[in-house]
Amino acid sequence: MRLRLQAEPFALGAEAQAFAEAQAGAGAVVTFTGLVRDNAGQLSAMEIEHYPGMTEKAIGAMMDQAQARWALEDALVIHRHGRLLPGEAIMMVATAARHRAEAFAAAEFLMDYLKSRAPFWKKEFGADGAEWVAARDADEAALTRW
Amino acid sequence: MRLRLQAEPFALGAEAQAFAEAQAGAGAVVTFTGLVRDNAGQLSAMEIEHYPGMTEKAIGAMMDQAQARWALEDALVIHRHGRLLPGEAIMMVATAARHRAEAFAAAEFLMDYLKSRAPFWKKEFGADGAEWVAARDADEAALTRW
Amino acid sequence: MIEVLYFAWLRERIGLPRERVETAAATVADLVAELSAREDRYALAFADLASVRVALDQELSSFDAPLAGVREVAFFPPMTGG
Amino acid sequence: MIEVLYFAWLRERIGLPRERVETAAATVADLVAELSAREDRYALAFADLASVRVALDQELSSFDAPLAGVREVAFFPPMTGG
Repeated sequence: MRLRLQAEPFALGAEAQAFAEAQAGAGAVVTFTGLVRDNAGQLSAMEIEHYPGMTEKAIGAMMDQAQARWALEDALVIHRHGRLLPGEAIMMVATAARHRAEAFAAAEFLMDYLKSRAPFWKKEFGADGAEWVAARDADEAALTRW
Repeated sequence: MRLRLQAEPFALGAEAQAFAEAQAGAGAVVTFTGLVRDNAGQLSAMEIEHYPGMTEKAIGAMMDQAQARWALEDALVIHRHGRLLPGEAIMMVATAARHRAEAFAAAEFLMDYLKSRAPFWKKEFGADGAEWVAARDADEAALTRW
Repeated sequence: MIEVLYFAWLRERIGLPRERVETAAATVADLVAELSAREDRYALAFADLASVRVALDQELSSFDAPLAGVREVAFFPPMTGG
Repeated sequence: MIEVLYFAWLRERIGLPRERVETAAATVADLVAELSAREDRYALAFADLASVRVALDQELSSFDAPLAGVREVAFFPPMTGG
């Protein structure tokens, strides 16, 4: 169970490989990676603001909950802040469990909570200026299933 | 949309990295990797038999269905056959979509169908001899949700 | 003449990965009955049909399916991929 | 004395990332009313409370929550991480 908040880019491949190699009892590893979409070339950069202190507390609590609920072997969350370029990875979640249903459910749960309950805010920079990304109703609604 | 059946080991990290880098419009990449569990040191090897010809047809049909149903940007399935050692990756699925719900659903759909409808059979070799892995009722039941 | 394939423990019990079978069987079930009548190893392999799956020309099918026009029949246990 | 933090467009509209506020406000809503009465930029930032979230000592909370004992109040828009 590890959480990393960082301004630096990360390589999802290297992270996923190291995560899987650290598993002994797990038969199933799920990763989710969020990428900066280039929106057909309209986006020049994204900036992510966060709330240091609360971010760690909120994500740590989500991870503890996921671990207990799905008997995870392991979980990893990496989330960037600061300036990102199109195509770069914004964040990733990895989960490991004995069977696939648990690994998938825990990864989706962590994503749903990260989207709407971890204190991050995205701003997109494009040809028409900068704009804060609006929360999607679908993201808030996704929480009701857990 | 690519399918690879191979006897050789593969590195999930390198595959996941290449898959994500090939995406332009996708904001969400999900990977699932199945690992050979060592069952507390009881397992010495696994052998996977498959049905050449039917395997490609069956998985190709599943991928077409997933692509259409969730408007996937891309999908990849890699599945090994032959002899595997504990800790090695058996197979992986990667999906890319604009949003996470589609990428997750398509990956879970592909996994559920691969488990019970793609012609692979696993045999486990351990201290007590060799045994064919029995199909789990939970895997068959998982298909009813799609 | 039909090509018959066996996989996993069906292959092991019957002792063959595939064979060509001269048959006039109308359905898969008829073919299974014919094979089972041949030798004990077939009867043993097909003793519990609830644990046997069949594919006709590489498509999953059922035991009551007709064999007319079919070139390849495969018998195997429930699949355990993924 | 309470530490008040602002994030994203609330930070931009108010023009500050944080400030120390001397207040006797009983609840978050009282504090919002006090700040809004100060200057237009606060009133503008808090004009639509449906798009504002609040955390008390780094835990999500609500506008009717009491401020007694609270050291840090943060105001921000709905979160958009992940």
